[in-house]
Amino acid sequence: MNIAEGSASPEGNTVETVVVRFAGDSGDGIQVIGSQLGLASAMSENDLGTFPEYPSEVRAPVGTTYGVSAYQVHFGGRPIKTIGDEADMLVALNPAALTTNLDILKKGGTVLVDAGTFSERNLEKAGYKASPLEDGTLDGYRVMAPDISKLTLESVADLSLNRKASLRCKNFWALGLVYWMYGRDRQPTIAWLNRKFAGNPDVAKANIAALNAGHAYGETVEATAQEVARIEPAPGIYSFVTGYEALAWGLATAAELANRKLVFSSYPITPASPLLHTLARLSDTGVTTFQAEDEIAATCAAIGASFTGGLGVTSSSGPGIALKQEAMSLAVSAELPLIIVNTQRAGPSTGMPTKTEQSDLNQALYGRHGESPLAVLAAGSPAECFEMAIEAARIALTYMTPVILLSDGFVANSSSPWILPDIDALPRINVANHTDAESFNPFERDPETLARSWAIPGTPGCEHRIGGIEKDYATGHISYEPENHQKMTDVRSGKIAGIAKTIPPLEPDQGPPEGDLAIVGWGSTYGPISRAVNNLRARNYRVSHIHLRHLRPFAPNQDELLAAFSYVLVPEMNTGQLAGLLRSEGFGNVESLSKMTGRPFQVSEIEEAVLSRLESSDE
Amino acid sequence: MNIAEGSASPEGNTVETVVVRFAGDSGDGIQVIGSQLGLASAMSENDLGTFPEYPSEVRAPVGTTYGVSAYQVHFGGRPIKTIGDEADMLVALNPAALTTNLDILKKGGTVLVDAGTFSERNLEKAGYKASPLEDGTLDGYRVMAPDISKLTLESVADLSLNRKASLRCKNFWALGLVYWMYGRDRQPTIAWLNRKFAGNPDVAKANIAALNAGHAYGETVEATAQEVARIEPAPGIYSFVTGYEALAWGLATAAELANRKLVFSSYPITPASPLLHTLARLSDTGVTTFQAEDEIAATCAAIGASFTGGLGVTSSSGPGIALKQEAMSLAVSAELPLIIVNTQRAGPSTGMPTKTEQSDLNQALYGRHGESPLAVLAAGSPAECFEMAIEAARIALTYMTPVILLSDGFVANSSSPWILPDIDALPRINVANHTDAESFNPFERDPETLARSWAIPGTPGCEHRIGGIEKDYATGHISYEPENHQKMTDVRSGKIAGIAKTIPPLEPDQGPPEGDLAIVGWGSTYGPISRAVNNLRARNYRVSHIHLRHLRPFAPNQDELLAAFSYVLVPEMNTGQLAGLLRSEGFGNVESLSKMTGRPFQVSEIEEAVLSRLESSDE
Amino acid sequence: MNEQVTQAKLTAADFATDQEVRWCPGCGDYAILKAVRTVLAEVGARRENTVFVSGIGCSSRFPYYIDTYGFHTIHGRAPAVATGMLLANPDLDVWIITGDGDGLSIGGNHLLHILRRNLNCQILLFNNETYGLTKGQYSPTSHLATRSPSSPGGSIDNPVDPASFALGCGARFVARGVDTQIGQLTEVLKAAYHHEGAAFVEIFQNCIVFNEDVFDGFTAKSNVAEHQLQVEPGKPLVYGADDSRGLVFDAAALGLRTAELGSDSEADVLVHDPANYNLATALARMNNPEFPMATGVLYDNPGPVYAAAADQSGSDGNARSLMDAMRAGFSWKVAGKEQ
Amino acid sequence: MNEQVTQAKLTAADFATDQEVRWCPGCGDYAILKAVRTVLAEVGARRENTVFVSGIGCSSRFPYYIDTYGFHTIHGRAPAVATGMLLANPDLDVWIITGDGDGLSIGGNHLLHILRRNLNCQILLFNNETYGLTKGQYSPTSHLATRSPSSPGGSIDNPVDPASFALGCGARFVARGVDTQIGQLTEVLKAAYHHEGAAFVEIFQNCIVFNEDVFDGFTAKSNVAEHQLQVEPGKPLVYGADDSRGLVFDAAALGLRTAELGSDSEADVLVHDPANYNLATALARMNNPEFPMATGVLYDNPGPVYAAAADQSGSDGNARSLMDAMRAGFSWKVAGKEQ
Ligand SMILES: Cc1ncc(C[n+]2csc(CCOP(=O)(O)OP(=O)(O)O)c2C)c(N)n1
Ligand SMILES: Cc1ncc(C[n+]2csc(CCOP(=O)(O)OP(=O)(O)O)c2C)c(N)n1
Ligand code: SF4
Ligand code: SF4
Ligand SMILES: [Mg+2]
Ligand SMILES: [Mg+2]
Repeated sequence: MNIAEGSASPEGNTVETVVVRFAGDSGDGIQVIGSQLGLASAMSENDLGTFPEYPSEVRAPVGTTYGVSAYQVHFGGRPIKTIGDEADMLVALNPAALTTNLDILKKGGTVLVDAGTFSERNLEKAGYKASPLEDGTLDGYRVMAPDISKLTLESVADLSLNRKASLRCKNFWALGLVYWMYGRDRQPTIAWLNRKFAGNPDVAKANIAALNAGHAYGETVEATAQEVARIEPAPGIYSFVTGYEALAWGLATAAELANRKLVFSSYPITPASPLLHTLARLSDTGVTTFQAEDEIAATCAAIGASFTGGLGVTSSSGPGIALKQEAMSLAVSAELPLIIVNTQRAGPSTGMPTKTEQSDLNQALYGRHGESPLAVLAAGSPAECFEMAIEAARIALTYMTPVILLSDGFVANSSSPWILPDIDALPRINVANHTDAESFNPFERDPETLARSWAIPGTPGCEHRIGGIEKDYATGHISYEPENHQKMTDVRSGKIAGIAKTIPPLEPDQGPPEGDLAIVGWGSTYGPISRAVNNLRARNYRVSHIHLRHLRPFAPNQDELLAAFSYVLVPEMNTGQLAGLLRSEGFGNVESLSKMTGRPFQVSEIEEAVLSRLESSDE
Repeated sequence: MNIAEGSASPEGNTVETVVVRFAGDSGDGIQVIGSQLGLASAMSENDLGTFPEYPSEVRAPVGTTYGVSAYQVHFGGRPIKTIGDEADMLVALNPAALTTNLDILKKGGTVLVDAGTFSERNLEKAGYKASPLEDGTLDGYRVMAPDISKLTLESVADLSLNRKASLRCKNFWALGLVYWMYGRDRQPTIAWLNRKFAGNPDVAKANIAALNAGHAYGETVEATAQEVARIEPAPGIYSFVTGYEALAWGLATAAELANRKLVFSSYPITPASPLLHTLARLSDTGVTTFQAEDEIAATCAAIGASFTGGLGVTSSSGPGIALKQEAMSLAVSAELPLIIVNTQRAGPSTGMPTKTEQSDLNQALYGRHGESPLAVLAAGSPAECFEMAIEAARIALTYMTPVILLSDGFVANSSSPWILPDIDALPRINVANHTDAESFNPFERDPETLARSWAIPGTPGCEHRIGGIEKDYATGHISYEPENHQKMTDVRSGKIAGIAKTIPPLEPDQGPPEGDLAIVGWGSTYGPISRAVNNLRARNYRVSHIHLRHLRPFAPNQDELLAAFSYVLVPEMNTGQLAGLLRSEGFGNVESLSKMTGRPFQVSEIEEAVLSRLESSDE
Repeated sequence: MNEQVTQAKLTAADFATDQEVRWCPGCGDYAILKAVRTVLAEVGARRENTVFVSGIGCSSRFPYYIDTYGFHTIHGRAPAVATGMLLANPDLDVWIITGDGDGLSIGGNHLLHILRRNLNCQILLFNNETYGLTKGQYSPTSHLATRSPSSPGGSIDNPVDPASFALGCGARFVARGVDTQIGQLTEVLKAAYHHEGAAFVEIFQNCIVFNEDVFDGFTAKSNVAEHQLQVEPGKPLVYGADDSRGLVFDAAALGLRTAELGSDSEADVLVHDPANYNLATALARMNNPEFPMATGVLYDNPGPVYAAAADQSGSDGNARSLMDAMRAGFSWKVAGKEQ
Repeated sequence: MNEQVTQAKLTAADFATDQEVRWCPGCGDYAILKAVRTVLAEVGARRENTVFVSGIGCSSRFPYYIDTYGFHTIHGRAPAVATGMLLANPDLDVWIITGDGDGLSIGGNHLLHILRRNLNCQILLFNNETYGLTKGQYSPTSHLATRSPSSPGGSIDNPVDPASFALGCGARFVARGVDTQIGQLTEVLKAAYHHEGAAFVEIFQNCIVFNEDVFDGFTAKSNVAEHQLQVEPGKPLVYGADDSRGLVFDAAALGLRTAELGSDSEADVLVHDPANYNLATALARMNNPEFPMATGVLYDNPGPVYAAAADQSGSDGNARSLMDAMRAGFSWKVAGKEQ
């Protein structure tokens, strides 16, 4: 590792983890410096988690509250699984950024503002009657209010940039100061700038000058700096991945492991589109992407691709997934492999497209007409996105079934350092095409998996016709026979149930496999639950964390494991869908902890909920 | 009532109920004689239930098994709620009809065939190697095998019809014989024929001649005839209604009760289309129907109609309902009245369109993205279709919410005599438009119902804009505020939950409101469950029948009522969806009795299931 | 309907709402918004009788900014929602706002059907050749080889031409306008308003963020004269500086060609007849830069309007009571017992 | 792909399956089935390389009766499923079978997009002006005032013309055939097969149950000569007994008109040029009985085909390994501890 050598190690106490939140106008370059801090932290032997928040408008007018863009980085010397409940430091590059983000700054935390932007006009746009720098709004915080705009202009004065371009460097000035305060190495960022602006060296130089100036400012004013604890990362080649990147790579990897063409067919929608964009850039690795005219076509095209032997994958978010259900049911009936990725967002209807939620679990389980069972998986972290994409492909291909993979706006857009996989070392997905023309029957089943046999166009002698009408169990021909429908219903649900046999047994993520209280989660609540349970266990509370990756079917031992706890609490960003599912499976002592604000759980919210349960159970 | 005077009262014992099943080629006029037997029975002071079964091909080749059309009539001297598990008499007008329907004839029952159709060609088409009239196939049945074709030709020989037209009367010949055997009056049928063929008196005469000839044949050969017990029908104007007619009339009535324009917008699909057809014929009563380009457009048009103050209704079956879900979620978010009728059929995918099933309950409850709560109702009999249509409108309009009304292929197509309602005597649905322009806010809520205020285009001063994005609780404007989303989620689900307050308390349909065992059903299992419980109670088994019409929210006392039973059995034509729902609501002792054959439950299947439970619980 | 309060003639400003307009600064949507407000005032539209209905997209935010009734529905479905509005209340003045993605990608089917049914409404399709709201993927109108997040190597889908599509669907009014050409745009919108039946207007709209100046070839000030042909009923089809160029019929090709007027002896310049379908299809299909881009009302030829009131029923048109209708089947009476 | 076994040339009968054909006796679908089997044999199609894909409807039952690969999908979506097939395997020979309801009502959007993208396939739309399978409701091609279960008083929707629609969508091959005119139909289907890109063929198909003889005006034996114009490339556009009538260009109307050849002095009869879009749109729009109904290949003008292989990515076209691609972002190495 290019260890963060030479980084000034400023005086001050050592802290375990730090949360820095950047906020500013959409044009301020907040996302860039946020990810640079992430990179610098990873290089400083920190684990970390990051999360961006974009405005919902494409480009809101400058200075408005709804035009504020933010980026939060949580880094430190232990495994980091959340983005942090509260910020230790808030960087607010204009008044609107201050007013919309101050509630996330912890009491006593540091706030860095660009005093140069606190003009009357900007204050008004942010809804401030008086300057918050003067009216006591910031009492109780450590306030740093240099005129960053002016200082940035000064720092790049030697270069030949115009005023506008010069001012654009102020994000790096702020970053430089942050680097000083948390002892980050500037080198990786400088390298990144040089690479990024290779074609425009003046811009690179200006940003580097601003970075250095901000850093120097910290030194000069003797801003309190902190040492951050370190970890010892496992060896490997690392990159930062967002959930959507890991998912894209997982799908492409799965297709390679199965030796099938990945046909990814989608229609743009927030927050699912980045998956399409990422895969579109992989076409030179053999991936085919298709931007369909709508979600129905996207799903149908994926089904067509699977019919012809490819790995058909489609992706969307809530409203688009609703549109896909009829076609999914076709894939259930035709028993074709298909992966449907749902990057969930807040509903109902258009809802809040840029906000996260887990409210499509029921839709995944039950959203189709008739008895249309399929497999449902969920990913809880960027790394899990990679694994679950491969697991989805394994199930879809091995069992000839559609698989819904649930992600959400939070897991898709958060990122963390990740060891790039060695594809050759991963287990292959061996599913052969049927090529034997002798007495071929498309609905002949593998006795073990109950998967039907898959013969693809191009195979002489295996020509056959399938469709969505009920099929005769024995011949695959159309059948309306009463007893046959019962048999086919049973075999379709039996096939899905049978997947459980190949799912590894569920084990608590933390804590013993039995006890009074288990916190059961799925998807992106993973981080906050994990941290909360960690904290509680550190305080000697007896509580276990169980994380479900397989939502249909469940892991084979799930019943048993959950039954070993007297009480189960299920935190979900919905109104209790998994809790209802567990109850419908016969678990009595299941309580839902629901949050529906478009934001992830805070660790403290879960801790408090657990504590109140433990107390009340002590009575 | 035109009492069945003058009907020959043949010798023989009196039976309580009789099941006659007609079967023949699609072109044989089976449906016509089936409904005539129904009519004649109603006129003979019988209660009754009927059910047609059409081939799935539009017009299959003559003589094939898949071209067989059937019609079953169950009539007698007590309330009739089913179509009968077994037939007492089977009329099979050709070999294909015999082979496909014989399994429904009870052992010892009567089979009437047209020996004239048992040609080698027809036997072969039906898959018979030898004539079933000779090879012992019909041992154990009472067989009547006149050459109906020939006898019909003879009976109409005096009339000027050609051979083909003459032969077409053979269905009425068979009907005449049936009338003889069960003491039905021919007059209503003769009247019907004269009215139907007013423009073609020769055809009327020929059919009447055939009817009389069949009747006379019975007399001549001294066919055993039976007296059927009678009931005393309540006074009123009666008509036969199918479930879809009652539903159509219920919707039209509801709109009249609410003084709103009914805009019914649909796309054809089996078995939902008859609802569209029936309403299309009511345009002169003020109903507007719209055949949209697809189900999505149909739903959206209904929503548009509601936005402008109408009562928007849409309708489909499984695959089409799947396509409507995204738009339903818009109606949830915009809080507009909307009724979605789902005439369920067997799935998944295209499934078995002409076969019945109840497998879309989960889709109704959970099929949308996000938390999209709405009300769900179900109708269990033709009469209930009328009532539930009005109930759906009441809820939709009073609570400004979409309502899903579940019907199915069985309830839609079965029919029974029904007292035509006096609309003026029904309670009105009073929901006023908001017209007061002063401080109008479209999301101001009625404190009682939580319904938002409804101002419709054309109202000066109340102009407003709504949509599917999350709305501010106070102003109705777009809002992405975290706490607001929680509040709106809560108010949307609270509104639906609050409907329970206006639902009449649930009472057992039969049996005491507490005990060991309750059979809980919904929708079209009503008839078989009701009869089974009736039979069991007659044999002194302690079992109650509870029928759910409200599936979301449940009746306010449902929890309490169900909790008063130690054990609940839920017969469903799905794999246990209501059972799962009850369990997810916290009921432990719920068992599912599932049937997935595309056919309704038989009374005996339910009886047996109950008996086996009672026995095992006796141990 | 509702009691009508006496109302003064409204101005464009009266159609503004209290909502902050949230398009990107410089977006072409602003100019269209202004034109629409102006037209509403000029034609004397009543706020309470007007409905704007849209799907999803930047363009579909439009209804929030017009102080009439408004419904921001779901992606692609505005024509279907509008149809329901007109079924329930055919007297409403309904404006549909859609985008090239909303109207021609996911919503293409509804556009087809509202056009062929010919419901009485205005359909404004803001064509910016991109999916603005979802951040710039190529759309069904994007020219071949458009680079975008979903087509980093350039798109390979042939685009559809909205006007040709509308004509193929059986539209009876097809026009084009440009966001920056307010004079022509307001005239086109007024013609659309006055047309009985579905009036389809494609508006070239500049998305400065994802597709800046994509229409510059014929909308940039310097290109308007040479590369745009602004058609007007009964006027010759001329363009160019000093109207020096024009469209003539090319008998050999059975089509249009451009000619230097004056120098070209065959130059029998055509006169615009908006009722001529063949001319309209040929105008719609003219591709810039080979041809000038035709803007204005290409086609205006009223046909039978879908009237909800029109009776699809088998009845003779006389109203029946519902109870009579229910009794019209075979019914019978059971008398009560004598008491 | 798979190892190819040596195969004898197949006959029409070799394309029959063991499934009983279940259309109504006398349905026009039988004749089309026969024509397609004949064409498959004549063009030397390979069973294993051919896929028939359909939606839902009587017509969509078609794949069950052709012994190739077949997929009977869901209502309206066959073009989308076919697109996926061609994405995964562009070498397949894909035939899409659809109806006027399947293809133009619920499926209109997919039809638009497959045509404009121009995927290499054949699209056969069986137009019987009704929804046969669901028992005879009027369809988007039903003429005004069609009485049906859903329009007992006569339909009020203006119909869409499939060929005009396809042309408006940007189709590069548009043809018409008639179920009973097997000779022409097989020729048209062969031309469609040989066309590179999406070939759209509307086939007038008689539904004897719900719409018997609805096309008799131009398909009945006695009407073919006077009311149908069977176009052929390079041949004059003539019809009538002894080809006595023809199409001429009407300069005043900028359109087509019919003329008695011989007697009409202006009668400069037009010659069919399938590459001419303007001619094709005019031919497609000719309404019977005012004009003869044009059948045959109206338009055949190949354009850029959507090729899945074509690269939409930003790469230079050279293949990369997936692991290289993952490492192409910013990555760093952590060395293991020395042991
Ligand atoms: C069912 C569904 N699919 C996808 C989306 C995402 N989406 C919103 S707007 C849009 C495209 C908008 O493009 P266009 O209509 O051209 O509008 P513009 O933003 O360019 O004005 C998409 C794909 C959605 N909201 N709903
Ligand atoms: C989603 C969905 N909606 C509706 C239907 C019912 N449906 C099946 S076929 C059909 C229309 C068929 O018409 P067309 O395509 O013209 O075929 P035809 O039967 O006339 O050959 C309809 C409405 C369906 N199967 N699925
Ligand atoms: S993204 Fe483009 S279309 Fe959307 S508001 Fe911005 S400039 Fe306008
Ligand atoms: S209903 Fe019509 S289209 Fe369908 S099979 Fe019968 S004749 Fe053919
Ligand atoms: Mg656009
Ligand atoms: Mg049809």
